[in-house]
Amino acid sequence: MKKLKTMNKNTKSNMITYLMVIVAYVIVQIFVVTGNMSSLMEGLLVPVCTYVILAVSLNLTVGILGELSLGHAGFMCVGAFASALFSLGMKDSIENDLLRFIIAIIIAAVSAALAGILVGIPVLRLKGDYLAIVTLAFGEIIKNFINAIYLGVDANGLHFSMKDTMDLGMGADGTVLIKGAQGITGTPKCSTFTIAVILILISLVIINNLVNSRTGRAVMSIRDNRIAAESVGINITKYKLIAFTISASLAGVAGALYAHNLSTLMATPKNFGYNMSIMILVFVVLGGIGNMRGSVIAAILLTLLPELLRGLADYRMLIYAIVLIFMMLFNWSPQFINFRKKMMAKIKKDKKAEKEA
Amino acid sequence: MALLEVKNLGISFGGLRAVNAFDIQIEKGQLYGLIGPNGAGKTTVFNLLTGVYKPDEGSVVLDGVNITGKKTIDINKAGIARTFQNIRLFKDMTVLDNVKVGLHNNHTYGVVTGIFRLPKYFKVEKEMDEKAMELLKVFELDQYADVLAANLPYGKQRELEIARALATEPKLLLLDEPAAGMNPNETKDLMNTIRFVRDKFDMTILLIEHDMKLVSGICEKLTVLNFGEVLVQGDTSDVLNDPQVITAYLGE
Amino acid sequence: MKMKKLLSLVLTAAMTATLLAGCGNAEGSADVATTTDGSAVFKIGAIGPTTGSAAVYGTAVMNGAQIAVDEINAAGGINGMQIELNCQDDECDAEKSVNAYNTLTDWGMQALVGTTTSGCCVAVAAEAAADNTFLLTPSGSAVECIAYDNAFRVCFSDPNQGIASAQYIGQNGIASKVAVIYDSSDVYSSGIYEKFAAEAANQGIEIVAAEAFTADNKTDFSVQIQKAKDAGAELVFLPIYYTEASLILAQADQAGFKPMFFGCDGLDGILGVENFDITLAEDVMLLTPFAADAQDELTKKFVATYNEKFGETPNQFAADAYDAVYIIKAAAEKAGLAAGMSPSDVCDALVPVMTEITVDGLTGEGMTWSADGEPSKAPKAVKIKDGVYTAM
Amino acid sequence: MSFISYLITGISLGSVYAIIALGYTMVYGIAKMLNFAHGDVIMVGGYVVFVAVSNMGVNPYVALLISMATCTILGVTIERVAYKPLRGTSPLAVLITAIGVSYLLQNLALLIFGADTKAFTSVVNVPNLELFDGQLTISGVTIVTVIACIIIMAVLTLFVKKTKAGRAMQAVSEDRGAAQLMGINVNGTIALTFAIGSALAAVAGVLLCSAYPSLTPYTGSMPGIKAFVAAVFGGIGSIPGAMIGGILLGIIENLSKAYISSQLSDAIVFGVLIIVLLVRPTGILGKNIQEKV
Repeated sequence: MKKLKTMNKNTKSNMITYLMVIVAYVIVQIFVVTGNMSSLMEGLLVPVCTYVILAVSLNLTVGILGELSLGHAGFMCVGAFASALFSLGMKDSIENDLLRFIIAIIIAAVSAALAGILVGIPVLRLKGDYLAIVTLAFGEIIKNFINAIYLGVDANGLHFSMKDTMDLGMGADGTVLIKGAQGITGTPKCSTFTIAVILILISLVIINNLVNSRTGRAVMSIRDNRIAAESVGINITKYKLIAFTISASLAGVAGALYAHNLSTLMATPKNFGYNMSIMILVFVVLGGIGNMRGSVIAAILLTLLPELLRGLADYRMLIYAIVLIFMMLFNWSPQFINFRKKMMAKIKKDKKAEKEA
Repeated sequence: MALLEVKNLGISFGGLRAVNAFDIQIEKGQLYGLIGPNGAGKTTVFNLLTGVYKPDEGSVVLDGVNITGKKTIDINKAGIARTFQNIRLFKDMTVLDNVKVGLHNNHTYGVVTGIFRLPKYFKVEKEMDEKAMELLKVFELDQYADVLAANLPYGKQRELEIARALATEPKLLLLDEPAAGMNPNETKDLMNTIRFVRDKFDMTILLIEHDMKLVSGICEKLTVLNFGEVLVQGDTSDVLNDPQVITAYLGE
Repeated sequence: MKMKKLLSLVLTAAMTATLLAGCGNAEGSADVATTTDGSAVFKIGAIGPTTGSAAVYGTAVMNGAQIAVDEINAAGGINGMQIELNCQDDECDAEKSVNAYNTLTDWGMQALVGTTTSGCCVAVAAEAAADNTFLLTPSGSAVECIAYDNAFRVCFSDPNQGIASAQYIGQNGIASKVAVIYDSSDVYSSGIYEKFAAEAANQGIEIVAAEAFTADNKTDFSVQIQKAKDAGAELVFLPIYYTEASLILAQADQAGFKPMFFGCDGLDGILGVENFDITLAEDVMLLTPFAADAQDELTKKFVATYNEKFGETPNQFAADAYDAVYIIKAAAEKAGLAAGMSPSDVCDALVPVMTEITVDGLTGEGMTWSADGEPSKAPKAVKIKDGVYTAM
Repeated sequence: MSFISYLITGISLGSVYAIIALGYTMVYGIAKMLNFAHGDVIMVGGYVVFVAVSNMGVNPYVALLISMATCTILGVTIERVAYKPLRGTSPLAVLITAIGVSYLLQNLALLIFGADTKAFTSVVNVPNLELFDGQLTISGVTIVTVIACIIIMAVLTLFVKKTKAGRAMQAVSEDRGAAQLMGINVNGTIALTFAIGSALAAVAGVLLCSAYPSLTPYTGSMPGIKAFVAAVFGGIGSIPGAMIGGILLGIIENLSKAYISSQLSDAIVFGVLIIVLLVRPTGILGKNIQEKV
């Protein structure tokens, strides 16, 4: 997977990624405008973008920082709830949808970053699988906690409870904003494909620029050899935390996109539990650890795959599982890689032979 | 006053006395050798000097500053850089980037500057590139600048580690078996390089080495360590002819 | 490098395929809605989880709807139109549910039976309202499920069930010390619990223990049972689904705790759990609109057909879905729907007549609807005696 | 009295976690991989016994043996097909493949057995133990589970310490490369580990379903994760650690449900895990490996 990199090559490669995203955007927009896009595909545009952002942001932790995080969905959850709460509360105060959404996204990024710092400080002291399990634990705690939050507002101000709605003790005029397991209902649908693509580009630029900066090098040096990094004066805790926080913050942005795409927001095991964290990890590993473009492609493919398999009815998820296993073997198994190389070589040889003939 | 003054340094691991009453004084510009049989505690001394281990007792003073028990990164900032016996490069980064990590603390800009590529980013990055290439040239590594560190030939990897250490602009350079695994020709080149580094950068160097040819060829002073304690200390030729040293190395 | 090229290649291929698929679908929806043999069709979509841990509910809805569709088609369809049913999986995830809805839109769905679960339903209802598609949820019981004008439901709403349960217990003097065990991570369960608790105060019922569990933690109930026992509860109210309830009954038995148990429609199906020791459910009371053991002709026929087709006893979800299809039929006939109408026109035609129709179904006789989408029907209180439901 | 009761039910729950964790910890210790599909092998074990007992009328104990055999074959096959080709590559790749296998098993079970809950007939027919005039009831399943857990732990420990195959496992776990050089069949040893781990999963599945008699295609996933947490808790790779971790986890879970909040019990369990790992970064009985400089 590791290729020769130079400054120029890096920049070029990044530019190709940006261009790819923009071209894809333009093509899709043409289809949408000309009315050739199916509702399913149109409905999938924002979710796909959400997962792309999640994948590249997790790749920062997994690929660049070199730590396995199984709690990424937790940060997405924080961002989603913080931004949805803001949008719901400010629905009437801020009329301009776009302005309100931009503020909501910033709130999502900041709150998820704060969660990232809070989680990161204890977690990053651990190593390897232990770190993984603790991030999983934090993700589950966040989900569990949000599921127990009741928040309401009435003339007397905000009411908060960890028990149930009645415990809020609100006046008759009160409205419940967060209703425990029922979460937040009625978030305005502000996420659009255009905003989502802009956010993808911003995320990619942030990550790629970070990687090619002094900070990024420090982070990668920790990944490659912690002891050596320390010996040349790299502050391990600081740079680990920076990378982890940025990663969490971008996950929060993805959460804001997610929350503003559906009118209901609940923290279920499905969308913010470890299942989701693992799903994001699948994108990262399948696309290539540390390879941002790979993450983008893998996230698109794997989000579309189960939807494209809808025709298979009951066999859908079964086929999906088989495809996933096969893709992993194809991309990672040494035997398969050798086989692929041989085939490549053979094709080249054949072409050469053809030319000569 | 000596550049490095170590007094009565000691550490135990679970009852085992790894280093005991270790004293050393290194003058500025010296090329100093630390030798001894396997398991004598040489690398442990390096780890104590660089803060990987905290000493149980004793003091380390570098250029008049007490650095005893400080953290590795602070010791590096105070002016000690090192290489490792088992090479520790940033394998998945390019040769150039390895050196640029070494330049980290002396050429700075903030995270935000990096992410948004503010003007300062380009200015400092340019400085770093120039400085790093300069260092790479010293070791004739400049042609490999864009190669991943892991793909370098073995000897070059050792040299890259030295270049990376030098990039932190240390006052004292610790080399842990720099010639390990090299053939005689490579060793010879390395000796020249070490001397060149000392002269060009006006560097003080403490090195651990088993290759007696290298030790006798470039070190001005030696300390022999045996069972964690200093056996003999002094000028290279005197030490190497000391009967105690011969006994320690060859056994009785 | 090759790896990247390969991936890019796959991407391009996938994108093209996706877009082409998109085109195909879009064109498909524009087709005149007819079956292969040329007769007119009416397209009904259904959404529910058929994979994932809530699969049992979605599957029941699909099966129930299928039976109704088969019956109606055999009897000549709706206004001469044959019904085509398309069921989509949503894995009980709001986002997937919207995907399923969009898939059905592409297919040309004219009315939706769904979604099965409350959370998903709230998300889909917003989409359906934006598209002006007629939505009739068989089992989405949360208040917000039918917040829009185009949405109706077959089942009781959560508040309704909670209040009705508290009233029933209070008015009949069944118990005064009640413990509640509910799923705090589930919309249905926590929704009923809240209203039950509020109404219980009015009925002079003392809630001695209110113990929650979560979706991640629903195998061991020993603590909840022990607390209810210690609090001296005479009756345990279980506003939960039967899967967990069967575990609670078994564990209460093991702990030597033998109070009365009272549940809502989610409890229906408990006798159908394969291999379940039904003596454990003896004397359990539940408020349910449907009982698989009811002796009326309609139920008997439905249960027999279901058993024959799917080898299982239908639960309340299946019955709700079965009724949902018949409700759409009744409304469509009343509105005089013709073939080839757009989903939006269908919706405009169906919404006003919904308040006018009266339907006799499995889950209630003489069901009517108010404009806000709520059904009006009487819950039946049943008690399990000798392994069968008996009216109370 | 109720405290003791909570404690006992906690131990009961914990011993189920412990048996699952034993399988997890063995596979992790030797193959150095997080086998996320372990929970689903448990589910398969449960279904095999269910079908054998309820549909075919096989004696429960024979059914248990059939189930163990099936799971062993399943475990070894999974290892051979899905994990072995990836040996030596990134551990992440194997982790993801394990997740794929987990999805595969769940969806296969869904297609074969349907989504309906099956009520599992308890294989255990030990009567409940009533103490203090019925104020305290200890169920038969609890007693059997705890005893089974202790026996399995003891047998496993003896196996690993005393037999040739067990020592080979230890060697592979310490240093795979060196073990290979010493002439140990590494692939064979790992396959054997999977075989034992999967047979244990079958036992765990039967005990899990006997204690909590409801069986769905997703029965194994949450206990699987919990058991994984338990294994980490006790120090992953350590056999007694898995047992201690499992039982502690069960007790903490039940006590926090009882005295703090039943809604937040998961958060509390995970919170305790985090605190334990911060104090002892490799779990209660885990070996602390210092990186050599």
